[in-house]
Amino acid sequence: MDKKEGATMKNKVVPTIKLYDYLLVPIQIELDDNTVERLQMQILHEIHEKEVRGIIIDVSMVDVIDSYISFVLSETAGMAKAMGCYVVICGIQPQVALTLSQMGIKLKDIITAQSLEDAINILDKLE
Amino acid sequence: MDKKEGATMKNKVVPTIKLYDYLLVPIQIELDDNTVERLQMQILHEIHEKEVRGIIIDVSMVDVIDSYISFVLSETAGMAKAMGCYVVICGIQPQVALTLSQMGIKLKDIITAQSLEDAINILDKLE
Amino acid sequence: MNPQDYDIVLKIKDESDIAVSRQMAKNFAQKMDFSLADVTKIATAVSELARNIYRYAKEGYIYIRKKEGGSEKAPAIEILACDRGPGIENVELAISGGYTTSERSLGLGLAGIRRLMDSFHIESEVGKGTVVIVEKRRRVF
Amino acid sequence: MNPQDYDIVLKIKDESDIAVSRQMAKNFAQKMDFSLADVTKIATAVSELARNIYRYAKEGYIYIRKKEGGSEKAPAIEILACDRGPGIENVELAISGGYTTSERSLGLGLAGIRRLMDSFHIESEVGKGTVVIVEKRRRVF
Ligand SMILES: Nc1ncnc2c1ncn2[C@@H]1O[C@H](COP(=O)(O)OP(=O)(O)O)[C@@H](O)[C@H]1O
Ligand SMILES: Nc1ncnc2c1ncn2[C@@H]1O[C@H](COP(=O)(O)OP(=O)(O)O)[C@@H](O)[C@H]1O
Repeated sequence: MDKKEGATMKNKVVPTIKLYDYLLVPIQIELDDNTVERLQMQILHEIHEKEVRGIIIDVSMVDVIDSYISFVLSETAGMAKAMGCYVVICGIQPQVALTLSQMGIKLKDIITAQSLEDAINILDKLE
Repeated sequence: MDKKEGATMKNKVVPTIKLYDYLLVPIQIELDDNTVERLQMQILHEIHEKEVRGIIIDVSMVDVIDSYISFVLSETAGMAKAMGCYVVICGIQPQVALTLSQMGIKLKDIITAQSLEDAINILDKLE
Repeated sequence: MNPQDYDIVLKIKDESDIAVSRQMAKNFAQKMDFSLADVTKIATAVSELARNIYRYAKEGYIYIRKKEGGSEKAPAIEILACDRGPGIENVELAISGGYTTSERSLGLGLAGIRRLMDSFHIESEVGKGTVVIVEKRRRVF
Repeated sequence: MNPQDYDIVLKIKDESDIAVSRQMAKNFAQKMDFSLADVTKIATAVSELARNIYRYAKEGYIYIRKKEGGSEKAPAIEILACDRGPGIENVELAISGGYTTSERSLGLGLAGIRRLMDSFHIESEVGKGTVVIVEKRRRVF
């Protein structure tokens, strides 16, 4: 990573879409460790700045979620929850879900939804 | 900064001290932009992991606080507040306080205390 | 062990090498005709191995090769991760799952790899380094 | 402008250069016998100038010199920040305070510098770059 990139957090790691009170985060890039950490920071900043009440992380394009990515996603969700914001993950590929469960990894603090619509429905009910 | 350093957030930017439910963060290093950003992340992680109810940032060793450092400190306090944790800053040097006020900078969301004892007293009353 | 016996040799030194090795393993497993589920498991295992090298040993290597299964059997993928890092004091504990020396980690890497792969072999000596060898056989359709 | 006329020339290119320039300015102002309050103001102003260069122009220079005040007057410190970056479209707005094009910023840098220093001069042309010259006189005791 170029030093300038991470520097002032001006550049977002992932472009996000505001949807009602929710923030949609479609992950379309490789989640290397640094990226997932910067994504965490970005999500927390956006919750704070935009007064987001729910985050929907769309991981349908992500083909590997390993233990550290899982850890950071869960941690982000835990921190978001403490900030009054629920995190829903949607579109998790079946083989990724299988791999995680076989490894004994649970996405703590994260709500799992099949689709984007489901995610929105779940968040609507949580309000 | 060495790439490895920022990498896994394993290494803390600043060593912290847990004091009752509070976390004491004595800043004894130069606050360059990257450091202050990593400090923000560290503080948020520690609030989340250690269930901290108050943060005391001791800036008595810090001789320059400019607009971006101020911004990040305030932002951290705002995010901490959203996580149910108050942030008190203590030991701000008089000439630093003077410079900030002359620049028109307010440390939004941050409670200012003279000393560490004052900071603890303020936090105790806020509970 | 002879590096020339392997199809892929990956040096792990930078954090970005973790993601690179993951993708290389994925591509290699895909070319070997593993099922999508197994490709994902293999890529995930390599990701864990690479991160452990980067995190605990600072640098090391990952070797990947195809092992022919003989006349009747399907081939297998072998992954070897080695480093000259600090080694693991208590290997039993490290692979049992839930044990970690990292502050922000689940401690489910090694235990997870073991569950994802068909065979799992680890050798580690404090002060010398660590070698992990895993295999996954392609299913016969 | 001749670089040789200045006591310190700082190239701003990396983020860490912001903190370095801040410390250099602090030391120089201290050696010039500025009061602690003024040393802090000068260092803070340089920090803002350096960050603007790094942020908006990617790279540039900061020049610092002592200006003798003549027989009766105390000397002054002059700081010149210049870059060949994108320039500022509306300088009036940029120095008015509270205006920023950064997502995570207060927009109080230029306005703040102006208040901290005795004189403030800015020239900027879109597509060409930006020059900021500020001065602070040492108080006569
Ligand atoms: N290559 C290695 N060199 C030294 N120690 C290692 C290595 N790999 C794993 N370990 C040790 O084993 C522990 C468990 O590893 P692992 O199951 O991958 O989980 P995690 O990396 O999340 O802690 C680590 O915390 C570390 O102490
Ligand atoms: N060197 C520069 N080159 C181009 N634009 C600049 C420069 N310095 C300042 N600016 C512009 O002026 C605005 C105000 O700057 P400033 O008062 O320092 O606040 P901030 O940097 O917090 O936005 C910036 O947001 C930017 O658009």
